[in-house]
Amino acid sequence: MYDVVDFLLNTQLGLNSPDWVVMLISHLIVVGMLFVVAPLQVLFLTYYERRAIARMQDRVGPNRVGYEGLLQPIADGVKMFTKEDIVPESADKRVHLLAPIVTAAPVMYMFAVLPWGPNMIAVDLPTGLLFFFAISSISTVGLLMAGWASNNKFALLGAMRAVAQVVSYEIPALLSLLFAVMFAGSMSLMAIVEAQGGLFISTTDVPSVPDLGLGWFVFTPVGFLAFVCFFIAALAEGERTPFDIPEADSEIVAGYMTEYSGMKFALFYLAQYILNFLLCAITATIFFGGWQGPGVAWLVNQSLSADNPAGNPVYNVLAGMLGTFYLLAKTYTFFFVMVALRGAFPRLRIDQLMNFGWKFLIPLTMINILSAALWLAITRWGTAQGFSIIEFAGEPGNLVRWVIAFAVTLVINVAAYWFLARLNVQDHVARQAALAAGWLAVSPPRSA
Amino acid sequence: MSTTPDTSPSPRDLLREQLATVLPHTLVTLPDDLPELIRTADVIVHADALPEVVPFVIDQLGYGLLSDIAAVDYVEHGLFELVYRFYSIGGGGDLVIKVRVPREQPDVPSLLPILPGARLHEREAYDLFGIRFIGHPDLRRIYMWDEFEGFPMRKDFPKQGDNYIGEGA
Amino acid sequence: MITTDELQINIGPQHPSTHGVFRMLITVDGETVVNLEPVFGYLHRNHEQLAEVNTYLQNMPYTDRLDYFNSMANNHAYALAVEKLAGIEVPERAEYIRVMMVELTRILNHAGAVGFMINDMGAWQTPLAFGIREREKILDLFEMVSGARMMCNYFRFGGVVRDIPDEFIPRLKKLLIAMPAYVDELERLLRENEILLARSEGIGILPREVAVSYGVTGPVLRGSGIAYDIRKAEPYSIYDRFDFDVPVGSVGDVYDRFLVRIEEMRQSRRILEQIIEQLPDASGGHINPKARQNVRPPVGDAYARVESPKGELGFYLVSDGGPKPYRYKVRAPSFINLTPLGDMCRGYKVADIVVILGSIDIVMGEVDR
Amino acid sequence: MSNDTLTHSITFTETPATLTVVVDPTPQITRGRAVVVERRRPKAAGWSLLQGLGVVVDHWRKSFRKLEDPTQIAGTFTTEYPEERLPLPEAYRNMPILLFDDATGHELCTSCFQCQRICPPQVIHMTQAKDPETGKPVPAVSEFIIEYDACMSCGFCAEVCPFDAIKMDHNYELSTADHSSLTVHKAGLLRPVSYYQSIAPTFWAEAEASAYKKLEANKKRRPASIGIAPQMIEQVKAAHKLGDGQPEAASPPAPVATAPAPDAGSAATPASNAALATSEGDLPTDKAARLAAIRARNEAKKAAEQSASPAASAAPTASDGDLPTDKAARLAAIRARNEAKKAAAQAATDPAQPAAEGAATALATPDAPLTDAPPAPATPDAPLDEKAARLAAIRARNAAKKAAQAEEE
Repeated sequence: MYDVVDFLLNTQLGLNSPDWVVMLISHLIVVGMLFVVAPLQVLFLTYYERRAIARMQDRVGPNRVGYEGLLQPIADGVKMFTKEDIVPESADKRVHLLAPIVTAAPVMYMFAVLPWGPNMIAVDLPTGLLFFFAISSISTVGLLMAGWASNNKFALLGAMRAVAQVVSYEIPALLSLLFAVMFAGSMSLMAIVEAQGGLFISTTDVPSVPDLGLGWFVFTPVGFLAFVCFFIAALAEGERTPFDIPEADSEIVAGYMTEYSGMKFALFYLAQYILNFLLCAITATIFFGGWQGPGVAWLVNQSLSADNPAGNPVYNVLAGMLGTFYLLAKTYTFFFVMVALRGAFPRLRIDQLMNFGWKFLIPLTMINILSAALWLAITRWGTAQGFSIIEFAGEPGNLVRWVIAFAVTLVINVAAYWFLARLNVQDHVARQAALAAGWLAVSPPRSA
Repeated sequence: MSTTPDTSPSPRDLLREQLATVLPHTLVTLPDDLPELIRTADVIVHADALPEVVPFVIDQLGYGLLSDIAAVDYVEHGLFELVYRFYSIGGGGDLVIKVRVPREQPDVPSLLPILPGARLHEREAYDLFGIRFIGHPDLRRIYMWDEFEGFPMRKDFPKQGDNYIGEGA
Repeated sequence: MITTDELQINIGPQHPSTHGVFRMLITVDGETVVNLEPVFGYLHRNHEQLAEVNTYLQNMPYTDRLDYFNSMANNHAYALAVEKLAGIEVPERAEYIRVMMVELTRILNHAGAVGFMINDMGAWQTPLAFGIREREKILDLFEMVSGARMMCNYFRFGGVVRDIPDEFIPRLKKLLIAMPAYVDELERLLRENEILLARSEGIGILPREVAVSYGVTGPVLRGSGIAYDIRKAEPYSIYDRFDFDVPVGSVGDVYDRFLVRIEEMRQSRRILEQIIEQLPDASGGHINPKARQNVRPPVGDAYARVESPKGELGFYLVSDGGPKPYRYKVRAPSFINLTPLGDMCRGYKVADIVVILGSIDIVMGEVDR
Repeated sequence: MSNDTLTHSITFTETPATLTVVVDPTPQITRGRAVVVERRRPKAAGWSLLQGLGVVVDHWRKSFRKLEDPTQIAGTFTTEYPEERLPLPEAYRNMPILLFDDATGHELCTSCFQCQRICPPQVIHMTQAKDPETGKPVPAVSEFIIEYDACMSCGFCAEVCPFDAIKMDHNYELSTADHSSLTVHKAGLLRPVSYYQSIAPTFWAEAEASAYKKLEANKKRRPASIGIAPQMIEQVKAAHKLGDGQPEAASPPAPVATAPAPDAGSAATPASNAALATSEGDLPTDKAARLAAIRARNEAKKAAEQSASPAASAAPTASDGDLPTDKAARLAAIRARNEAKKAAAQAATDPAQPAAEGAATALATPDAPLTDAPPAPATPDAPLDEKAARLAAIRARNAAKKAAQAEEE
């Protein structure tokens, strides 16, 4: 964005303003765009979710306000902002006010590292991935503040559950993303997306075929297992069914949001939906190649850039648009899957959630890192790295090595999944039987 | 008099004959000049003999399901009647045991130690009729709020009727 | 030394998943429940006192309001009780129409009960929406016959208000074509669903040995493994002419009750098919002409009971010869099925309490009367 | 969890020798068997979750077209209420309405109080119309009130009405802002018969013949414009002006303008045919009967005064008349009847006898202290004193009711 602004100001208008002014303006524009995009995304997502889940239940969903209900989110927004903001009298006023702010603010930061299109990224941090997850854990503090401040039993229970859940699911989420860092060699999200160009066969260009941008990580067994684990962990982070325990309506009314109404409730709602959107976007970026897709690479080649001064600037814009379109399309499909999950599955209990997280996801993701390392070793190493036995398969990056790596990692991952699932099921059945036996001892002995 | 269709000895006669042999002291013989409303052919048992009769009915006769305890207020004759209705899981008709207690001090031994199923029946009978079940661990009102005085289903419970509505006008 | 004490939480009377105004006072140690005490009476309107002021016929519309989810079953029980008391016969066709309506109510009730229970587990209304859709089709049938969808007031002493219109049977046949598909789809969605298994297996267990002594009846008793169904144990009306099975659980937990209800929907469908085959023509009439509606039964008492979708629904009537019942008592299945709730919930988590209550399937109109 | 056999074994304590176990408590199932439900676990972990997801997405896909036929289990089944409406079956019942004949404007209702007696929540209140000149009650209703807010649309009134005058409407859009509009008076309840015919054709076809036969009988006994639906009165006048010249045979009965002459006639007819019934020969019974009637009328007037005063002080109950005034009215009627019987006994004429019993039983209906007026057209040939006594009683009660209503407004 810097060079675009610089080109406009200095060459077109000839203002030759100093460097820091251009930098400031470009950043302000980007921030402005993001602050417009985020709430719009939330509005659209609430509408999208209500329509999709209605369709799944043979209903129609909101179609009265505006054409086919498109103005419904605005109506909701107005209602939420105009509703009276009740603060319980025995609540801790300041903390009650701060909680939604501490929950919503970090979520906006996460937009900084999201790559929308070819070199369309707010801040290309070399440690983008780490920044993304570090910031998101601050909002958990906000949840606890909300639960504690509203001085309500249900809220307290909800907050405890929320913190336990989000913290314990950060570990599998991050572990499952390590493989991408290993594949792309850097934590910058831009690098990860660029590493997913080319064809899905060996992620390097086959001479005859142009770069179709389909080298997504998800087409490798390592990537696929990581995708499944990450998506489940993301569901837990975003408090979506089957993990929406913190605000489980049927048990503890609305969890930590019980004592909130009006504007503050809207902020919580906003934070939750933005977090869900970002988690879907990150899933798309890391596993499904973000803005990578057929045609983007070709457009980038034609576009004006440092090494191609003769390029036509129109292609820049076209590449950016196509890239953003691909990213949004992928994100909304993931959000559709989230909504379908919400429609189909009941909710897990808090202790089952913990068992599932610690005993199933974390071991699975660790094994996945092992298979990722094997994948790298087989496809890229040779005798130089002391891995001589792979030499018979030819030089790194060719098809044969890819096939061997695919087979090896597939076997490891499937075996791990099957073994851990069986272990967990036995553990669950044993625990249920013990509970039942325990109950029998308690019940009155009288036999009919 | 509930009529039982099948021709085999009806559970009522069976019960009367079994009780006569095993626990004769529990049976109550009714004088035959009772007013028509409270004349019945069902088995009537002394109130305090219940804790003996019920286990006998459940274990020996196999009628394990206590379906219903119905309290009836015969105000003109000054007595409450409790109708204990049992069913057997093997099927067939009901087996009825009636207990009559005077209206002034309606005390009946509770069945709770024997049958946990009687808990809510007894609390309802207490709440609506004021029949005290001795030995019931938490005999509290079940429908009305605790401070409510009086027992709503008794025939002599004052029914406000229309003037209550008209007070305001 | 850190000491933890128990927390007392009120679930209800105004709570999203207590099926009406029902309150549970639970003392909780962390998440596990130490003690649970049900509190009733929020919907008590002294239905029995009201019945003693009305004549026998005037009570019929009030019985719709007992278990307002299946009014036809309440009407049937009350009609049987008065007919037993006053000795009124019912023509053949009326018996078949009555059983047809009660079996349709059973399907409707179980579709709703399963939906509400899964809803309490957290599935956002999807199984409930499927259940409600099937329920709508049945309610249209009731509306065509009795004039109202939920408050049917369709039974009279000696028969039913009016005969079924001609387009009733074809529409019922169409509905029965959709019924197995709906039940199979519900099973495909939920039966082996790991999350549902995790939330319902081994939860809220009522062992077989103790079930009978608690006096529970209906799907709760059959879920615990005792095949006691009044339609088989003491066949009333014309239930001895139909072949159908009695589904029974083995462990007696929430999962068994869920499966029993789904299986019962299939059995009700079987009965309905047999009814359509055996339905006598209209020559016998839909009501006994001699049955005077302002009935004046002889002095005496009578108890008639029916296998309502929730359990044994019985009416105990004492008559003093006058036009109004001397004593009118309702044996409500939801009310008695709540007896073991306290013992069933001890030791489980807060999240399970709601599911256990859902599996017992209560309706407050019947519990509080 | 031992999964022992289905039979439910009960361990018996040792039973005394004489006693055999009466009923074996293991469930016997005939014509069917007890099926143990199968607790299946999924084959592969996670597979059933995907299946469930598949069902939901399948419904999403199919829901883009409407579900018309009950055999389908997928497809949108929402009806957009204000625009689309579900067709209501004929038997649908929401709130009761009164019917009046389109042509003549005559209401079918003859205020026989059957619906008021059967209504479980007692929401129907009505008073009988009276002939303006002679003050005698006429088989038509003057004031008919239904409290729509308390009515539960149970349909008993429509079932029990012998004249098919009250039927159940199909209108369910009844929400209003002001509560008082829910106490609907006669004008608001009346609908033409054609309207009911449109919403319930087969039901009306069955009931039409008897309804019109009874209406014709009642119309003859309704003087002037009594019993014509309020909204129809103008049309009837207009029709009368039009039809003034031609003497049509089926002209509406007694057009208002020329009503006085026939009125007197119709008013007189009950008296004359009553006289006819008691054969001319035994004059003394006639005189004694008339004497008894006058004495009964005075008592009734006295009873009316006392009851009028207590009625004012007694609570202004719902208009179905509170008990004390009613008792006084009945007392007067009984005393009148005894005298009539004594008079009839002396004359020992048989026609009076059956009539007396008829009137007696009608009067003595035990369960309805409230309304002692038997259906008006019954026993037209009751001897004069019988009718007078009853009319006196009714007049007393109406006076009491009017006093009560005056108190209410």
